Amino acid sequence: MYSRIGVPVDLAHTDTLEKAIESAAVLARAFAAPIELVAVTSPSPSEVARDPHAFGEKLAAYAAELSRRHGVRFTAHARVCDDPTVALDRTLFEAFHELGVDLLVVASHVPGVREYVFSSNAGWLASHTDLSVLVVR
Amino acid sequence: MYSRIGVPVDLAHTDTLEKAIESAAVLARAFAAPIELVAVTSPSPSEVARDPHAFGEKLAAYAAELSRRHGVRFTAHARVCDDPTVALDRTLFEAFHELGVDLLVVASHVPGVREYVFSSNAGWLASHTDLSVLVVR
Amino acid sequence: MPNKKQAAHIDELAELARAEGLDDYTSEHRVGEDNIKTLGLDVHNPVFLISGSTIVLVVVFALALPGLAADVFGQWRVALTTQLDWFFMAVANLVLLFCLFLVLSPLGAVRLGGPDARPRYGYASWIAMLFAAGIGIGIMFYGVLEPMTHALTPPLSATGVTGAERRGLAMAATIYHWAFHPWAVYSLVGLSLAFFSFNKGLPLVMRSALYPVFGERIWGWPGHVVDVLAVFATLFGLATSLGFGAEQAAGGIAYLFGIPNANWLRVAVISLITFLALGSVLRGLDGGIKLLSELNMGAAAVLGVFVLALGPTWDILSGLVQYSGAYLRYLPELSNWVGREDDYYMHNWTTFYWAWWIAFSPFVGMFIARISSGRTVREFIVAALLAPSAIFILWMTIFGETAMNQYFLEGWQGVAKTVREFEPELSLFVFLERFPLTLLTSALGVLLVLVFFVTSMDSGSLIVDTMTAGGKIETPVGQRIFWCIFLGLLGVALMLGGGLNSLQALALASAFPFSLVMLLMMVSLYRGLRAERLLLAVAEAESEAEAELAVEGG
Amino acid sequence: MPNKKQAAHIDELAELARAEGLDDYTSEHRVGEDNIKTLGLDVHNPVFLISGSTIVLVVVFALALPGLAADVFGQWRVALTTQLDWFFMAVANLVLLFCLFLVLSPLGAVRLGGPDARPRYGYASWIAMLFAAGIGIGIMFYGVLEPMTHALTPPLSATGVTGAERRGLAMAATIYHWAFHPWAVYSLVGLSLAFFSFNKGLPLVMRSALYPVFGERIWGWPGHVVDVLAVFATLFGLATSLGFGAEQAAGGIAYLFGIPNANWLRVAVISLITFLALGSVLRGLDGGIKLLSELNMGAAAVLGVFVLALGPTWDILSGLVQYSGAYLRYLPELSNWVGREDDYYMHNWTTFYWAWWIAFSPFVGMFIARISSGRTVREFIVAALLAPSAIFILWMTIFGETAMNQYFLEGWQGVAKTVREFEPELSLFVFLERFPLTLLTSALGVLLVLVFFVTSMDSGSLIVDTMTAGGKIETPVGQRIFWCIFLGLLGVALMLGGGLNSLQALALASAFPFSLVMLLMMVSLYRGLRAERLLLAVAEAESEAEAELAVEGG
Repeated sequence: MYSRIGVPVDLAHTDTLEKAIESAAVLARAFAAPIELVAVTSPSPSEVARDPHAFGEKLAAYAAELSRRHGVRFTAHARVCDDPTVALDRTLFEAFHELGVDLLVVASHVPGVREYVFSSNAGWLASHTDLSVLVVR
Repeated sequence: MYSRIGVPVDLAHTDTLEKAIESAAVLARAFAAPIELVAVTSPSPSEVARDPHAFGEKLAAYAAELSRRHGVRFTAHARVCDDPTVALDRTLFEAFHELGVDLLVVASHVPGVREYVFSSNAGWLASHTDLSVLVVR
Repeated sequence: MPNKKQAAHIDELAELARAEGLDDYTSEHRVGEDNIKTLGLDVHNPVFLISGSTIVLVVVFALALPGLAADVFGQWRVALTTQLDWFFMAVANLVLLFCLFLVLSPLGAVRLGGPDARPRYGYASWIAMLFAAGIGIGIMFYGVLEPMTHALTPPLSATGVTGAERRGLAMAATIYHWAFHPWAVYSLVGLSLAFFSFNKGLPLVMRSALYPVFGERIWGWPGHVVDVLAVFATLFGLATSLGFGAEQAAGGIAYLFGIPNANWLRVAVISLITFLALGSVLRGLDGGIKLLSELNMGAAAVLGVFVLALGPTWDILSGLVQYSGAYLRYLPELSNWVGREDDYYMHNWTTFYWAWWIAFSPFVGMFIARISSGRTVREFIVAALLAPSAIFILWMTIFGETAMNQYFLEGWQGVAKTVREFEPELSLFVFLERFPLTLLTSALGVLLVLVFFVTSMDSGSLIVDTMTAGGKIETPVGQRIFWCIFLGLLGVALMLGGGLNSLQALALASAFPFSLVMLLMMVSLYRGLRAERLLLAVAEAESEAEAELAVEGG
Repeated sequence: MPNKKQAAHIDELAELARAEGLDDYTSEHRVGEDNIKTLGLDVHNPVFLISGSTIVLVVVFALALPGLAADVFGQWRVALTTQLDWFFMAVANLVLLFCLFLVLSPLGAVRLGGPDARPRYGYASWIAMLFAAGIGIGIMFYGVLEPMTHALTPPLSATGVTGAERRGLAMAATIYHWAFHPWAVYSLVGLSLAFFSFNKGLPLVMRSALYPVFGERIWGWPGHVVDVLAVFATLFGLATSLGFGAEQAAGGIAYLFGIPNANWLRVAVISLITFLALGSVLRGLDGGIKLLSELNMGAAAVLGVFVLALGPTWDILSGLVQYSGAYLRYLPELSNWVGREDDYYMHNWTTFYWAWWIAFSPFVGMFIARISSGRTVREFIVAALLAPSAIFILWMTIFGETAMNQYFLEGWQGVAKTVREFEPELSLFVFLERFPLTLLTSALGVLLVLVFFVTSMDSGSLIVDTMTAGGKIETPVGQRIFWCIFLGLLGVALMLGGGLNSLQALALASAFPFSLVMLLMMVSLYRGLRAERLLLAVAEAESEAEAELAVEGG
C-alpha cells in the first residue's frame, strides 16, 4: 500500500524524534518499505554543523545508527535551503516528492499557542501535501 | 507503541474510506491494537438514516462487515451531535478521547481550494489533536 | 406468540394507524435527494435558487424604484392589517386553543424523537435560546414603550377609564401581545417540524409538516412553494429587523454619547453585529448561540432585578397579581374582533403583531424544533407557552409599572415624550435616566440589544441554511457563513437605500399564506400524533403480550 | 606516505597557516549557544535586549523632547560631516584599494563556502537583490536630482566652468558618489561575513569578521558592542529611510493626483509598505525578495529604456563615454580632501554619503553575504563593484543628461525649480512631465519606489532578525514578522512625532565606529584569506603527494 516512507529530521532535536522513528520502523516492516530521512540546513553555520558538508556527514551517521538499531534501511538526504525560516516545509516537500515517498512520518509536539497561530510543521504538511502523513505525538 | 486505533467514519461516503480502512487494518495487526470506528449524526434525519437509532444500526453493520473482511476487530460507536456543520470535529475528538484511542487513521481528499480556506477535517484533526494521526490520501 | 384476543387488538390498532397513512411513509424520501452539490455548496435544487434570486430581484426593485415599492408593498400592509384582522385573530386564537387541547389530551404523551429519546438541553438553556432566537429583542424595546403607549391611549375605546383600572387595561393589552398567543404560534410550528422530522424521519423543512395533507406531492411544487415562502419570510423578517434594530441601537448609542446618529454609525453597528455573528456561527450551536443566549439572559436578569429593586418594588410585586388578573379579565374582549371600534389598537398593534409572529414562525419554530428532541409534546407546549409568557409578564410589569409610576405618580414626562414623538428607540434609555448609574445601565441595555441581534443573526443563518439545503443539517460551513454575510449586506443595502418599510410589509404579507399553512398544520399534526399514539399502543400491546408469554412459558 | 621533501613542504605550509591562528578555531563556538528561547522567541542574549531597549528609549527621548534631541543629534551630524570628512574619505579610498588588491592577488581565488561550493543564485537575480536590499531606491530619487544639482552648483569650486565641461564635472561628481566607492564598502563587509561564516563556520554576525583580531573575546562584550551597533545602524537607517521615503512617495502621489500631502497619506503609505513587506516576509527569500527584486529591475529597465528612446538618445550614448572619462579624470581631485574649498559639496554630499553607506554596510553587507555562498572572492568583488556601478553610470547618464538637456538646451526650468526649492521628491515626476504618457510613467515611478521599499523592509527584517539571533538562520517566523512590524511602527512614530532628522543623525553617527571596525576587518580578512589559501595549498600538496604515491605503488 505504501512503497517508500519519508521522515523529516531536525538534527538539533533528535531526542523528540524517537517515537516517530520507531513508528516509521514498524511501518517499514509492515509495508516492506525503505525509509528516507530528509534534513534541511542553511549554507551558513547552524547549531548542528559549521557547514552543509559537515551537516550531511552528521545526518549520514545518524541514518547509519538508526539502521543498525532498528534493523530497517534508513537512507540520509541532506538538503540546503537559503531561508529555512519560511521555506523549510517547501524544501522538505520537494525532496519527498523527488524521492518518490508516499507516506510521511512526522514528529510533532503537543499543540501549543504558537502552533495554533502559525501552524506546526506537522500540521502544515498534513494539510498541504498530497501524500499520506502520520503525525506522531 | 499504539494500543487503540480510531477511525472517523462518514457513512455517506464509505467508498472514499477504503484506503484508510486498509491502512488501519495493517496498523492494527502491526501494533496488535483494536480499531474503534466513530461516526457522528444529527438528531434529525440525514442522507444516511432517518434517525440516530437507524444510524447506529447501519454503523454496526458496517463495522461487522469490515471485521469479517479484514480479520481485525472493528467496533462501532455512533455519536449524536446537534450541529455537525461546526462541531463534527469536536465531537469526534471527544469520542476518541473517551475511548482511549492513541492513534487516529483519517481519510482525506487531495487538498483543494476549499480545504485551504476552511481546512479539511483531516488537517484540522492533525493540527489540533494531541493524538497521533495518520492522514491517508 | 400473543393470544388470539391480543392479536386481534393489535391488528385493530395497527389498522387504525394505517388508516392515518402514517406508518411507513418515511422511507419514500431521503434527506438531500433533491440537493445539488457544486462550488462547495450543498443546496436544495429549486428552493435555494428560487428564494435566492427572488430576494435579490425584490431588493433591486425596492432600491431602484423606492417610491413604487413603498406604494405597492405599503398597500399590502394596510390591506393585511385592516381587511384580514379577523382572520389573523381567529387563527391565533385557534392555534392557542389547539395547543391547550394537546396538553390536556393523551396525545401530549408522545415523545419527540421516539420513546427512548432524551432532552439534549436543560430547561434553562432551552428557554434562553427560545428568547435569543426570536423575540428577546422585544423585551428591550417594548418593555417600557408598550405599557406606556397603551396607558396614554387606552385600547377597547376605554378612554374614560382612569387610575388603577386604566393601568390594568394598558398592562393587559400589552401582555395579550407578548404572552401565550405568539408562543402558541411558535409551538405549533416547532412541534410539527420536530414531530415529523424526529419521529417520522422526514427532512427538517416546513413542507414536511404538511405531508399528511399532500402526501408524496409535497416533494414537488406544493412543497417548494411552502419552503420558498418560509425562506422569504425568514430572510426579510430578519433583514428588516436588523435594519430597524441597527437604527435603534445606533440611536441609543448616539443618545448616550451625544454623537449624531449618522448612517456610518448604523453601518458600523450592522458590521459589528455581522462580524460577531460570524464568530458565533463558526463556534456552532453550543459554543455560539447557547453560550451567548445564557449570558444575555443573565445580563437581562441583572437589569430586571436592578429596576425591580430600585423602582417601586411593592407596586410591581402587587401589580404582578393584579395585571395577570387584568389580562384574564380583558382577554375575551381583546381577542374578539367583532364590534370593535378601537381600530388603531387592533390594526396597528394586534394585527401587526399577529402577522409578524406568524411570519417569523418558520424561523423561530424550526429553531425550537432543532433544540427540542427528547421532550414530550406536553413538556414542549407547557414549557414554550408558560416560561416565556411568565418572563414577559414579569418583565413588562417591572418596566411598565415603573414607567407608569414615573408618569402618573411622579409626573415625569420623559418616557411619555418618547412615545408621543415616536422615538421608541430612546424609551428605555430615557427611562433609565431616572435611576442611578444611568450610563452603566444604558450601556448594558445597548449591549443586550446587540447580543440579542447577534444570536438572531446566527440562528437565522443556521435556519435559512437548513431550509435551503432540503433539511440537511450537515452542510458546508461556508454556506452558513454565506447566509450570515448575505443577511448583513441585505440589512445595510436596505438601510442605506431605503426600502426597510417596503420589505417589512413584504415579510408581513407572507403571514397570510402561512396562516393557511398553519391551519393545515393543525390537521396534520393531530393525525400524525394520533397515528404515533396508535403505533406506540401496538408496540406496547405486542411487548405486553410477549412478556405474558414469557411468564407463561417460564 | 608522502616523501620527505613533500612532507617538509606540507609541514611548512601548515605551520604558516597555524601562525595565522585560523586553522581550527571554528570548533570553539556554536551558533546560538548564547541564545535564549522563550515566549516563542529564539534570540541572542545581550544583543536582542540591549539593542531593542536602547532603540525604544532613544525613540521615546526623541518623541518626548524633540527640541533637545534635534540639538544633540544635530550637532553630532555637523561634527561628523565637518570634522571627520578626511577620515571617512580616507577609509572609503582605502577600502576601494583593498578590494582592487584582492581581485588582483591570488587570494581572489578563494571560494566562499569552500572549494566545492557552487553559487545558488545566477548573476541577474544576485544583482537585482543587491539593488533591492540596499540603495535601489536611490536611482529613483537621485537619478534626476543629483546631476542637476551639481550642474547648477558645480563642486571643486569650479564655478567658472561652462558648457560640456560643466556637465561632465556634474556627472563625474554624481558618479563618484554612486559607483565603486559605496560598493567597495558593501563588498568588504559582505566578503568578511561570507568568508568567516561559510568558510570558517563562524555565526553570521558582524563580530565574526573581527575574530582574527579579538580571538575568543569576540563572544563577549567586544562582540556584543559591535553587534548592537550593527542592529542600531540598520534599524535607524531603515526606519528613517522609511519615514523620508514615505514622505517622498506620498509627495509624489499627492502631486500626481492633486491631493494634499497630509499625514494620513504618509501613514497609509507606510502601512501599505509594511503590509506588503509582511506578505513578502511570509513568502521567504526566494518567493518574496528575489521575485520582487527581479520584477522591479525589469520595471526600472522599462522606465530607463523609455527615457533613453524618447529622450536625446545620441547625446546619452555619447555621454556614457564622455562622463565615464570625466569620472576617471576628476576622481583624484574628488576623492582628495586636502586643500578643498568646496565645503558644501564635500560635507553635505560626499561625507554624508560616505557616512550613510558605512552605516548601512552591516545591513547590505550581511544581505549580500547571505546570497553569495559559492562565488570566489574575485567573482564577488568584480560583480559587486562593476555591475551596480555600470548600472548607476548608465542610469545617471540617461536621467542626468536628459534633465540637463531640458535645462541647458531647451531652457525648461521644471527640474531646476524642484532643486532650488528643495523638493527632491518631485524631481522625477516633474522630469517625466516633459514626456508623453506622464501619468503612466509617473505611476510606474511611484510603484518602483514602493516596491523598493517593500524589499528593503523585508530584507531589513531578515537581517536584523539574524543579527539579534546570534547569526541563526532558522528563527521562528513570528520573530521576523515582529521586526517588520517594529520597523513600520518606528517609521510611523518618527514621522508623526518628529525626530526623523535626529535619528538619521544617530544612524550616521554609527558610521564612525563602523569605520574603525572596517579598518580592522581589512586586517582580519587579509589574514583569514591568507590562512585559507595556505590550508588549501596544504590539502593540495597532500593529495598530490598521495596521487604520486599511488602511481609509485601501482
